[in-house]
Amino acid sequence: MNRRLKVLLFATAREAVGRSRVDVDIPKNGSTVRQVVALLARDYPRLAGVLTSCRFTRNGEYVQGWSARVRPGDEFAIHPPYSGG
Amino acid sequence: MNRRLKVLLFATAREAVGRSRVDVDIPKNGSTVRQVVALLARDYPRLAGVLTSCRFTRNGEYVQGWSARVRPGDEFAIHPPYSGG
Amino acid sequence: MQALKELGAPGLGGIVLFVGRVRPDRTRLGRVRALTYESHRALALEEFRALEAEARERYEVGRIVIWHRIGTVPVAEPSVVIGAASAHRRAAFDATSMLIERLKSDVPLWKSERVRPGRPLRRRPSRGPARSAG
Amino acid sequence: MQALKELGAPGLGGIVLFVGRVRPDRTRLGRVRALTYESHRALALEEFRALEAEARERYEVGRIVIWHRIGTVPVAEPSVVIGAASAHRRAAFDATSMLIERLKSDVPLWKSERVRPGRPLRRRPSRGPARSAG
Repeated sequence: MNRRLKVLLFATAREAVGRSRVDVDIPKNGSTVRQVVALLARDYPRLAGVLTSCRFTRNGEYVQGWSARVRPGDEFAIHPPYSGG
Repeated sequence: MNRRLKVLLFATAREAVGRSRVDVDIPKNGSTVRQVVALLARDYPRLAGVLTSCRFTRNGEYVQGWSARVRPGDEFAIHPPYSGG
Repeated sequence: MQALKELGAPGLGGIVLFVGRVRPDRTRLGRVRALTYESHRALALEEFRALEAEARERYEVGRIVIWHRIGTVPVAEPSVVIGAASAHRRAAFDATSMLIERLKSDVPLWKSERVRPGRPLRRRPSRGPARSAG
Repeated sequence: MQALKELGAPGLGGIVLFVGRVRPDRTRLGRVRALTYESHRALALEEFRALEAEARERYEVGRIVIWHRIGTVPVAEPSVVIGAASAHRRAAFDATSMLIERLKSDVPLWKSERVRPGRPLRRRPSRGPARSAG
């Protein structure tokens, strides 16, 4: 049973973690965004300050609210404020 | 004594006259724009309908009002509405 | 394109370019195949200088390009190119937009249409088996 | 330029192009010599499609180009090109302006600075007659 959540990190979030991808284990029936973010902030303390200004996506869709659910096998991404152009 | 006024014609004004330049004789102490325009409308009847929507320049400056004076040796130009771009 | 090179001064982050091209419009006389432009040359160049000065005064722009073809311009080719480079893109947009509007209203330039007369639609008299019309 | 060619559909009289280039800004760490861009690629392309659809819905535009470099872009080179072609120039200006604003706020793209560390200003110890500093 796959319980792995794939987390993509960009820009300052990537720099805070030192990698562009980490995998986190979550319960097989899923987890909330709030729980995933708390987990990441615990494991990567430098990420904590960055997370407050980030948007999140799940499988390529923006996540609405901290209570949204993610499930094993999902791709969860952390987007610091955009700065293209 | 030069009494020639050089008149440049553009676009529909040129087409009405069939030439891009005509010279008209004016009194040696000059003439008003009104008089010059009347002279041209008389000599080139097809020009008359065009003149009402035209701007005029004298030696590269826009002429303000029909009472402005032109003098022999001047370059007088007839500008139909602009349509560049 | 040459205009982009001329606008490419270091330090100017935003370049806005407007390119106006001859459209194959339909007219009463047929479809436009080219436009012919004429100008009161000395005065047009003077107006270009004045417009450039005004754009600089109103907007924080660096380089400016104003370019207009004279003579016959075939359909789909550019007749006018206007561009502005600035540190901040808003100024470049505003300056370019102002310059093309004012070029059309204030600069002694005139276009006239060169059209391809419409051919009447008719069948050729046919003999024998049907063939596609030429 | 490629973007101009792609915008060059017949019948579209006005083309507006925005080119954003890397500026040699000063930062606390020195002068920027390049920017490195990264993206959430699949999502960025999806946003490009959505922005293009929105521009078409809001403005009477024909062709649209949205292009952004990823990776390292040296100073003075373009990082982003946006363009719109339309029959009427106002729509092309509005669409291009909207697209660059929204690209900056809505598309998962990030820049990071690559700087040349500032060298401290100092005289070399001189011996003999004064020479210009290297």
